[in-house]
Amino acid sequence: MEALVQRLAPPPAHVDPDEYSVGGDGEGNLNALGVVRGMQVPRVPDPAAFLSTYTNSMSQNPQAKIKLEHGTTTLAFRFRGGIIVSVDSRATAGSYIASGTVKKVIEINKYLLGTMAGGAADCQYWETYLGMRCRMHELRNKERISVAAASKLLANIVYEYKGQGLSMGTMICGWDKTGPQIFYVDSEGTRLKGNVFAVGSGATFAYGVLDQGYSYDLSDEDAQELGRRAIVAAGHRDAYSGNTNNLFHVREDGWEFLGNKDISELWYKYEQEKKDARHATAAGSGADAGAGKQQGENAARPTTEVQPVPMEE
Amino acid sequence: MSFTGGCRTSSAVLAVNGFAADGKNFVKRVKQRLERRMFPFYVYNILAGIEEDGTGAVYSFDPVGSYEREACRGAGAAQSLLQPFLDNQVMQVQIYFKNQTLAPGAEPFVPGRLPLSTVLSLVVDAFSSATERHIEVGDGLEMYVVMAPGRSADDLTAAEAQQAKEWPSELTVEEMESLGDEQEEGKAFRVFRLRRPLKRD
Amino acid sequence: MEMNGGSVVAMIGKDCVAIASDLRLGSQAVGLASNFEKVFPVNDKLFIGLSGLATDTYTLRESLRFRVNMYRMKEEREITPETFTHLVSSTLYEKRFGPYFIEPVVAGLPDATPLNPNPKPFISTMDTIGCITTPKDFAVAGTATDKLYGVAEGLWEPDLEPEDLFETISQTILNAMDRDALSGWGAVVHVISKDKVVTRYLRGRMD
Amino acid sequence: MSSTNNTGFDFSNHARNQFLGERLGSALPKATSTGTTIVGVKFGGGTTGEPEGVCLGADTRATGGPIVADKNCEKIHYIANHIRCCGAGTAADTEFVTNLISSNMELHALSSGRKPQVVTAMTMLKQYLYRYQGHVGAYLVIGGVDETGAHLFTVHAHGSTDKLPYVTMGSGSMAAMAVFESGYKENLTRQQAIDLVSRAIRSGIFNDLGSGSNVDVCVITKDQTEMLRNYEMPNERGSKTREYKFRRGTTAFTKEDIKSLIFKEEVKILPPSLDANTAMDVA
Repeated sequence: MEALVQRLAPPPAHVDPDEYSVGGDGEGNLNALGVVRGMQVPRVPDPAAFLSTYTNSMSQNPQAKIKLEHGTTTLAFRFRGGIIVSVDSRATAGSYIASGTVKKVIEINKYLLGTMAGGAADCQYWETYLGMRCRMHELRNKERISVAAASKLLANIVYEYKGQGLSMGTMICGWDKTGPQIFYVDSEGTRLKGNVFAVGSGATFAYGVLDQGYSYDLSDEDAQELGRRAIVAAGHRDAYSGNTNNLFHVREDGWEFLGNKDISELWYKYEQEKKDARHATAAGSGADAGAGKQQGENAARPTTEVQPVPMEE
Repeated sequence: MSFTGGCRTSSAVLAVNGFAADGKNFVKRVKQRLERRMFPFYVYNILAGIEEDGTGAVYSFDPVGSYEREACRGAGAAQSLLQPFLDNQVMQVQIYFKNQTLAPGAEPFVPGRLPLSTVLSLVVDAFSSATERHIEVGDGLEMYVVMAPGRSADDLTAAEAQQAKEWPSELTVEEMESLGDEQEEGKAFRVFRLRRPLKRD
Repeated sequence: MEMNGGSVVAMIGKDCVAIASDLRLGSQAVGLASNFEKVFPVNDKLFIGLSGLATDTYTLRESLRFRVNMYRMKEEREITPETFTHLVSSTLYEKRFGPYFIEPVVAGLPDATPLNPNPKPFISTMDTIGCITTPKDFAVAGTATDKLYGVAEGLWEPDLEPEDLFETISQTILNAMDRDALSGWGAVVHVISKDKVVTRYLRGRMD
Repeated sequence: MSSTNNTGFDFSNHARNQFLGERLGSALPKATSTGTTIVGVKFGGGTTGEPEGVCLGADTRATGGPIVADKNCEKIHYIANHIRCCGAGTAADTEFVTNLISSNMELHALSSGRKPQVVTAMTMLKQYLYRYQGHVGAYLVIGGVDETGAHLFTVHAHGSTDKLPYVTMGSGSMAAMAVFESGYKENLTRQQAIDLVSRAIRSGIFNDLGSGSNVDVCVITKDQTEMLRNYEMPNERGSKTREYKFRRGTTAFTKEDIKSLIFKEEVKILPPSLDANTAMDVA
C-alpha cells in the first residue's frame, strides 16, 4: 500500500546531483515514474495546433517559421548473419539541404542501434534516453535488456506524448537471447516486429531494391551490398534523401560500423558497372555464352532453405 | 582555432559564441538548455571552441536541440546564401561537396585546416556577399577567434599580417579577457574579437 | 516552382556570356528525369533559360519560338537580346492574373550593327509576370535562387575569359545545387563567345 | 493570343494556378516588388525668383521576398517629356502601367494637338487602377509641369489620389516623411529641393530594409526635365578580399559540344566543260 501511495504521489522536490544542473532552474529530467520532467509544453489549449502553426513538425505548413529537419531514408533488415542497418545522411529544411553529414544511426549501446527519421532532435534525445533506461535495466536485472523490451520502453514513452507534436519513426535493432531482432517504433504509438523495414520519404525506393534482393540466407557481403544499394537508389530518386551512406552490421557480439560512403559516387560506380556488364554480355553473346551463364547461375543462387525463424508476437 | 560568424537579422539569429576547454561538456550543457521540444526557442545556435584534443570544433544546433560537429556552418536569415559559398571554399578540403578536380600532379586534398588569414578573408567576403543580396544582413560584422594555448597570435596581431594582401580592409582586432579558469601564462586560451563595418542599406 | 524544381544561372564575361541549368525534372520529392534541359537556343548567340513549372517551360518555349519566327520573317533579321527580353516580358505580363510559373533568364551576345558597333554581352531576368532586370554581372532563377545568389555574389568577378567564365559559372551552379533538394541531377553549361558556342554537361551529384 | 476579352489580360491559367496553389500549399512564386522609398516635392515660385517645378526621388532596390532582385533599377518612369512618375509596389505593374499611360498620353497629345496636362495622366492612371480594384499593385507618385503650373500627385493601387506639396510612398515612406516634415518649407529653391529629396531617399535607404542602393532624382521645370540617374551612390561594394578565379580544368564534365559560328567557305574553280554541264543541268 505504502509503495502504491509513493508511486502515485507527486514527485518530491528533486535534489539533483547532476553536475550540469547548476543554476536555480536546474531540474532532473526524470520523475519517479520514469517520465521526463522539465519538458515544457506550450500553455495553450491545443499544443499540437500551436506547434503546427509555428513549426513544420506536424503539418506541411510552408509558412511555419521554425523549420525542423525532415526527409530521410533509413532501412534495416534481418538475415542469417544478423542485421544490416543502412541510412542516408541528408537533413533538409524545406528545399534547403541543411546538412549532408547527419548521423542517423544512434548507437544506444554496444548491442543496440536506433535509426533516425522525422525530428532529428526527438530521435537523438529519446534514443539517448532509451540508452539510459537500458543501462538501468542491466544494473537492476544483471542481464542485458531484450530488443523487444527496449523498443517497448521507447514506444511507451513516446505514447505519453502522442498528439503533442513529437515526430519520429525509428527502428530499434539489436541482438539478444532470441537472436537478431528489429522493431519499428513511431511517435504515433506503432510498434511492429519484422524482418525488413524502411522508413522515411525515400522508403518506397529502398523497399523496391530490398524486395528484389532480399533473402534470409544472404551472405554477409551480399547483405551489406544490398543495404548500400537500397540507400543509393533512394538517395538518387528522393530529393530529400542523399549525400552519404552509413552502414552498420549487427552481429551476436555487438554492432560494427562498416563505413561512410558518398551516395553520388556510389551511384556513378554502379552505373559504370551496369555499363561494363552490358558490354560484357554484348561481347560474349555469340559463341561464348559462358560469362552470361555464370552470371545467371549467380543470380539464381539456391534459396532452398526456408526461413527458420517464424514471426511471433 | 575556430571561428563563428554572427549576423544581424530581424528574426533573432544567435550565433552562440563559445569558448570551451572541454567542448563536449559544454555541448551537453547547451543541449540541456534546449530541451524544450514542445515549446522551442526560435534560435539556431553555432558553438565554436577548442576541443580537448586541441582541434578547433564547430557545433551547430537546430531549435530543438539536435546537434552536429561540422567543418563550417552558416546560420540565420542568409544561411542559404552563405553555406554553399563556404561549402565551395572551405569544404573543398573535406571529403564531401567535392566539385573541384585536382590539378594534374597536385597533392590530393588533405582534410586539414586553412590558414587564419584565408579564413578571415573568406568570412568577410561571405558576409559582404550576403549583405549585397539579403535585405536583413548588414551594418556590421563581428568575428571571434579562439586560439589554442601555445599557438602564436602573430598572424592576427602582428603588423605584417595586417599589411598582407589577404587581410580584410577596415578590420579591427581586440583581445578579450579570457573567460576560462586562471591558467598559467603560455597555456591560456586567447580570444579575439574582430570587427568590420558592412553596408548599411 | 516547387512542383518540378530546377534552376538557371547566367553570367557575363569578357566579350562572352554563359548560361547554365540543372537537368532534374521532378514531381515534388521524386526525381523523374535527369535530362530535362531548361536552356533553349533562340538563335546562334542568344539563349533563354526557363526554370519553373515544367509544362510552362515547354508552353512558353513554343510560344516564344512562334513569336521569334514571326519576327524573323517580318523583319528579315535576327532578334536582339534586348528586344527578345521585351518580347518575353510582354508575353508574361499578358497573363498577369494567371501567370506562367516561369522565371526566364536571357543570355545573348548581340551582333555589331552600324548603330551599335561595339555591343556588350547581355543578360536579363524576369519575375513570373515579366518585370525585367538587366544586371551587369549575373542573373539567377529557380528553386536554388538564394543559394545561387550567395555563391555567384562571392565567386563572380568582371572580365572573365570564356574558359574562366565556364569554371566560375560551373562552380556556382554545382555548389548551389548541392544545397538545394529540388535542383541537381547534373547540369549543362553554354558559353557563348564571338566565334563559337561551347556546350558542356557537368558531372554533378546524382542524389 | 487566346484572349477574347478586350482588357489585354489573359486569365486562362487562373483556374489551373489556383488548383496548383492548393496542392502546393502557397509555395507559389512571389512577384518582384519594389519595397521602395519614393518621394516628390514642389519647389520654386513665390519669392525665390526661380521657376516653379517638381523634384522626384527614388531609391534603386527591387526585392523578391527578403532577397535583393535588382541593385540598381529605375523607378522613375517616363510618362511624357514634362511628366515623370515614380512607382512602388508590384514592379511589373508599375512598369507596364506607366508604359501604357505614357503611350496613351502621346496619343492624346497627337489627337488634341496640345501638350498634355499632369492631371490628365493622373486621371488616366486612377481610372485604370480603379477598374482593377487594387489587383494591379501600382503605388505611384506623379509629378510634372504643364501650362497650368507644377503639379504633384500620389495615386494608390485602388485608385485614390492626393494632391500635396510634398509626398512620400512605399515601404520607406515613413522614414522619408520624417525628413520632409522636419525639413520642408514653402518655396524651396531648386537646389534645396534636390538636397531635401535626396536626404529623404537616403533616410529610406538606410532605415528601411525594403529600400537600398542608390538615389535617383528627377527635376522638372517649365523649360527642362533633368533625370539625375544615380545622383548619389552611398552603397557601392568595395573590392573583395580574395580572388576567386578557378584553375582552368577544375570542373569535370562528361560531354562537350562545340558549335563553330564561323562559316568556312572554299571557292573551287571548276573546269569549263564541267561548268557548262552544271549550267545545263540548272537550265
